[in-house]
Amino acid sequence: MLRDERIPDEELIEVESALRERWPTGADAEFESAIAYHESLPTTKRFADALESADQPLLQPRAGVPCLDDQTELLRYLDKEGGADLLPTTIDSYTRDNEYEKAQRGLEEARESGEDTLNGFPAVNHGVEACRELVEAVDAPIEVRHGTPDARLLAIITLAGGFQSFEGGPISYNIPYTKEHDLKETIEHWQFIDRLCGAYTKRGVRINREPFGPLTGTLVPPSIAIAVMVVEGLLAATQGVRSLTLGYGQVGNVVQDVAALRALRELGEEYLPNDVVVTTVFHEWMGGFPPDEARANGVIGLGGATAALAQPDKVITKSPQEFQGVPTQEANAAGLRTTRQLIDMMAEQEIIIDGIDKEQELIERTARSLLDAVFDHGDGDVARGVVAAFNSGALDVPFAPSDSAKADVLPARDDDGRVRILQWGDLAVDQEIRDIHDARLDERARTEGRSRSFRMVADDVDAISDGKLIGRPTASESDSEESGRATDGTDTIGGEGDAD
Amino acid sequence: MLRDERIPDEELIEVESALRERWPTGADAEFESAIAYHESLPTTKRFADALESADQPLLQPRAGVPCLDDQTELLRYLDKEGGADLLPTTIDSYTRDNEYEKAQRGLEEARESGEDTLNGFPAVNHGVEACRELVEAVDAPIEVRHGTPDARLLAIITLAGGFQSFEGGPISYNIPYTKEHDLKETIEHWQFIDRLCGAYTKRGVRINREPFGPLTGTLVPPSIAIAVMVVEGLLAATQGVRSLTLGYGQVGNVVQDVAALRALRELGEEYLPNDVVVTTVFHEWMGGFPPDEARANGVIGLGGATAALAQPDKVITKSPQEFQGVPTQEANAAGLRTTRQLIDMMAEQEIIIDGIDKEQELIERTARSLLDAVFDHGDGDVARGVVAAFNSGALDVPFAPSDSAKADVLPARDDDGRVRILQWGDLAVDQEIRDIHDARLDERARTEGRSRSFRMVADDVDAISDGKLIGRPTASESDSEESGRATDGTDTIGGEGDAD
Amino acid sequence: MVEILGYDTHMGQTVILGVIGSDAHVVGITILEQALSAAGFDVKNLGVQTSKDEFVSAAQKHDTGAVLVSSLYGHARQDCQGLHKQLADTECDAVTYIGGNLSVGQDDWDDTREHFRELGFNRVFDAETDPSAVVSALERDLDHRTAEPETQRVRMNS
Amino acid sequence: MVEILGYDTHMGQTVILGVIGSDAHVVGITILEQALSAAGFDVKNLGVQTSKDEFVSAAQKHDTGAVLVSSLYGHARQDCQGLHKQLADTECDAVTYIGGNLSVGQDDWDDTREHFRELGFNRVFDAETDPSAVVSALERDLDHRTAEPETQRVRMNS
Ligand code: B12
Ligand code: B12
Repeated sequence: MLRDERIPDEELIEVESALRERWPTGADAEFESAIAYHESLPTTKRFADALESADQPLLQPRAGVPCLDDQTELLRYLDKEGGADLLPTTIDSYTRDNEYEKAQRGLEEARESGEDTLNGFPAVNHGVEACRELVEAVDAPIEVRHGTPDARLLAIITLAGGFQSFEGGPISYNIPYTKEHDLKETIEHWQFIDRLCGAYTKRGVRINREPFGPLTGTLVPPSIAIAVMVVEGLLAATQGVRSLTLGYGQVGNVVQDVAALRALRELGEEYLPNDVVVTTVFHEWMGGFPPDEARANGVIGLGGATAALAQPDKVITKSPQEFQGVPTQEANAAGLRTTRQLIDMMAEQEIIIDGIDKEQELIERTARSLLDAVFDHGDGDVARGVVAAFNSGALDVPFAPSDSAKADVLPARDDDGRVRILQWGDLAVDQEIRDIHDARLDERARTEGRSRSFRMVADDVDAISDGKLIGRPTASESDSEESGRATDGTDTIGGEGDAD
Repeated sequence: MLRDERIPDEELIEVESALRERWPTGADAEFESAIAYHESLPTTKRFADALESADQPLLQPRAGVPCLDDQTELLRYLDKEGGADLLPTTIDSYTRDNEYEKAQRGLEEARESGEDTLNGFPAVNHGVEACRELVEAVDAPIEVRHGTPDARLLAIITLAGGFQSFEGGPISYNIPYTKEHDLKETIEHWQFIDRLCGAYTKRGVRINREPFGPLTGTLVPPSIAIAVMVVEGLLAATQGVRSLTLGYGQVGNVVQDVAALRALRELGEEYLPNDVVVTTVFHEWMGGFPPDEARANGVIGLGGATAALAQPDKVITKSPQEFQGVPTQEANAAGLRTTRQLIDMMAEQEIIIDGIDKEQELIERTARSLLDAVFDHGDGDVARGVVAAFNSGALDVPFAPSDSAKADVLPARDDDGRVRILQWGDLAVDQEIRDIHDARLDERARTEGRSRSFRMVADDVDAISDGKLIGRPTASESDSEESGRATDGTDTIGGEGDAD
Repeated sequence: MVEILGYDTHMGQTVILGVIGSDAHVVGITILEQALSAAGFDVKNLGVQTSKDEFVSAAQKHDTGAVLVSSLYGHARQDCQGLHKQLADTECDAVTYIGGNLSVGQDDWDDTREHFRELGFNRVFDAETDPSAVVSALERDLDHRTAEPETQRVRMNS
Repeated sequence: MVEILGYDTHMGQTVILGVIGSDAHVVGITILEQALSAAGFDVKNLGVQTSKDEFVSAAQKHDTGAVLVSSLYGHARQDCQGLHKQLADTECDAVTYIGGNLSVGQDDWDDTREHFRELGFNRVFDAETDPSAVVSALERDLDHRTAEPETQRVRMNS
């Protein structure tokens, strides 16, 4: 039965051995020699230490290509030309699905054709030695970034391979990333991963764990993201994780973003045991980007400015090519440098903005209410509480593709551009808070002369890529609101490549 | 004798006729037919109306190439692909020196070779008809942007050519732009220009005038820029100008920039007659840019964000290629779109920052003190006061190349990155204000463990291009402060192209 | 548009919609589903991570006018291999569209489009596609089946 | 450096500095003047908007070790035409440097450098030049005149 309890040593060892047999490279991932390997690494590669001791937000991009030499070159480039403080290795989609055979085929194809036929680095297929080569080839500490519901073998191999930070979590790598994975099972899988990290930690190799804060990346209300982060943090702490980086994805409203990062840090520190070192990571806008590098640079600029104001421990940067596809190394490095310039120019300025406390209070109150619901649903057991709360809709994530979540919650921006909740579903939030959101959304509806509806949501989803924050109706749209057309065709961009 | 008095009709007519004979194209610049031409233009080309009625900051780039067809294409591109609201025509350096022969040679060379052998559009050489073709060929209103101490013939021809906005002023286009031009003479020349604009205005063609606020573009203390703007505004108003856009160049400290723009608007409205419509223009960072487009985009991003907060009537955008040289049209349009994205994403957010009032008060107090000095120096006559105040150093501009200014004032950033005055020269500012600046700079000196010196100024001049706001000493520099080296050579970038 | 054509729904014109492969990007199809439903189409949204088999059997089950395949994550080429053969085997004559981010990286759109045309898709849409363009294309392809869809350019950005 | 070389100033080594043509960009030479003075050179700063004639007569007037020409505004090619001929006519054997933004627009640096080498400049510096690189180059060229300055690469970004 699912419980938020530490996995016993024997079970850890047993499961680990079984998993290592799933793919030939598992054999090399031997724990004791891995500890020795980590101990042999220079202190500069200690991810947790680097992050926790920084006095300015550290910058980290996303990056993963199939082949080892290309990945090495890519990371070196991002270090040297982008000035990244921390490096990533993003894993490909087949590995995320545990389809190691398909990943193998992709990898071989990539090696032969020289083309990037996978959208990331298939670390399981590469195996422990290749990971270590990568870790040694670059100067900065590296994190495994992926999106894998069952990342146990990936964790076994990459941690043995010298990585000291591992992204993800049972909710954050299930709900936004998959349709059919059972949440209960995913939690068990991540308990194993956290337990493994705990085992390393106990031996002095403090593995940093980073739940994925942005979730679906699309107008996620801060309170929901924070509640999920705290829950994942608690589950990880139980298993012995002692370095935790809680995440949050920019929504684009400066006051709300700063308030949310403060609330995240505050609640993280409050709810997590004292022996856990809590840090925060801010993701530059994770929703749809403008199909134009110049405008994308504007979005990145606002991300950098917000990071300078909120001072998270880490910033995950975007590239100006985010819209189009996996960025070139040049564009990726450019995103880092644009962000750096903004942070460094703003870092020493004292900029105190009004109203952050009030927004933070609202966020914290809502997040607490969601957390209480989780505890209640599990009769005090967080693990069971999570499953039950998602099942009842007491906890929910907008646009969640997963069958484990109701995805009944719909967000929309208020008249100031802050993300509010338009449709509550069964979210465990009391009427008083709901009234606040409703009032704000009514205010917007009045401004726009239209009623609250899914159309607001759709407009808001596109707003930033269309160059605005709030998806206001265009003149012609509000005229013809009842006409039944989803959007008017007048200023459509892009489109179809039809044969002729 | 120089006086702040309206030039009589006869004198205007006389001087105008004489000037029109200086270059063959002058003949076509006939006032009455020019009025008729302006009246024939569609209302969308009325610069003053477009600017004064806007409810969001309008964006305008800089752009000028030698040939008419290229200039037309360039402006169309910036309109269509950059989304510029207002268009510029930047004049070449020879025209700025009234060297119409050299400009003619450059223009002919450009026509033959197809290369841009001039750094702008030689409007005098092109003449009235070509200007009108340009005005008609593009949709948005166009402004003449230059840097010409004696721009009388340029004004005669471009205004007759259908332009409705003319940048510059007797101080702002002398002090930063030239060495030997006599300030008194420059004032007389600009009195003529303003009088000409006044004549158009009286006939219903409201010519917009825009004194050049950034001055030397390099750490100009806001109070100095504002005092100069008000003085130029007053001189222009006397001659009948009724649409005035006062300028200010970003210093990079958000609080100071917002405060400065508010102070500019406030003092502009206070000091200028009621029948003058005062608007403001914010120039994105006018000092040295980073030699890297990605980081330059960060600088532009901060400019856009600041504009969103300060809500000037107009923003002059920079391009990511600012460091390198005159930008390609693509880079120029990119700067516009990056700025637009930031402004549009932030426009609807309410972001109230603390401490702006206090900084604004300090700026206004200092600017008033400088303005009082001007009035005193001229016994109530602004025109004479300006000359005398610059002569005595009561009014001064840092880094001014002009012999008419003492250039004894040296600015440096305080510990928060705000521009303060390190060396006062004879600036007409009382001890109380000086003490405030001194205290702030001492604070910085303490932080940096070095004494206040020119080295701070030099470090600050390079700081933004080096990726920071404040030019802090590097570790090795402060160690070896007394060693006599200007800078340590350790992290030198760029350098020399030696033969080998 | 609805008014102009003089009827309210596109009855019996089921549109199958889903994200193929192991791709979980759901936002695009959520928006599309809403837009197509609002325009009167009978939409069956299969959701994310839909296999070829699921697309084919859904197409079989209904009187399917169109199969809309979405892919964002960069593996569309691999994921769509053989889809049209399977559809043909079940004698499904629905028009097929694909849309989203159809290749890994910063690829050339012309090549990408050509590739998916060759795989058998009737129309290929990039990620800048506005839902209204999809509605328009479907209205043409489903209401005027006899017209040659290939000769119509339904670019909305005029 | 001062200590290492064992003397305090570069006596009698006048360095002429100015911005050529009608260019008024003064900030660069202000910084350079300060750095060169601090390094012990005897700097004559002619300021902005300095004509060729002014450069030449200043070089004549002093025991000039080096003539440093600055240009930012994009007209350096035109402005420097004939400068070296005039210097040669007065038998001035100072080394000549030019630095700044040496062409209009986003030009290729190699072409630009080549162009100014051909005009006769001993060293050509781009706008990313740190003053310390100028100090180092001058120290070599002025203190070790017998060495071949052309064979030394004084890139500081090692
Ligand atoms: C939000 C987002 C996410 C969220 C998705 C949450 C969710 N479950 O939906 C999260 C963070 C979970 C995520 C994960 C991943 N993502 Co992602 N994501 C995005 C992002 C930023 C926005 C996508 C979006 O929602 N857009 C808004 C909607 C409304 O637009 P749309 O999806 O494009 O759909 C419109 C059109 O494309 C079109 N359309 C779409 N489908 C179809 C079909 C038809 C028939 C038609 C006619 C039209 C059509 O109409 C739609 C409505 O207007 C994009 C980049 C971008 N576009 O800015 C990257 C992006 C799509 N993601 C990418 C990648 C690589 C991934 C990951 C593999 C890796 C990772 N970094 O973790 C994982 C994949 C996980 C998985 N198993 O699928 C890449 C794809 C690369 C490529 N193709 O080369 C992109 C382009 C980012 C990038 N530059 O690297 N992502
Ligand atoms: C500030 C500035 C101005 C100020 C100048 C105030 C003043 N009087 O000094 C103002 C606003 C008045 C101005 C005016 C103009 N400017 Co201006 N300006 C700049 C800017 C933003 C910074 C220059 C600067 O001060 N840098 C800081 C100093 C410390 O660096 P620096 O000057 O480069 O000098 C260093 C090195 O270059 C080197 N160096 C310089 N000279 C020499 C010489 C030698 C021998 C050596 C060894 C080294 C060396 O060492 C210096 C110290 O580190 C540059 C763009 C940039 N770089 O970001 C444009 C720029 C130089 N300006 C430009 C132009 C076109 C103009 C104008 C013609 C047009 C206009 N838009 O109005 C006018 C010209 C007026 C005139 N008559 O000269 C262009 C030049 C284009 C080109 N070359 O292709 C630039 C590049 C901007 C652009 N991208 O369009 N400008």
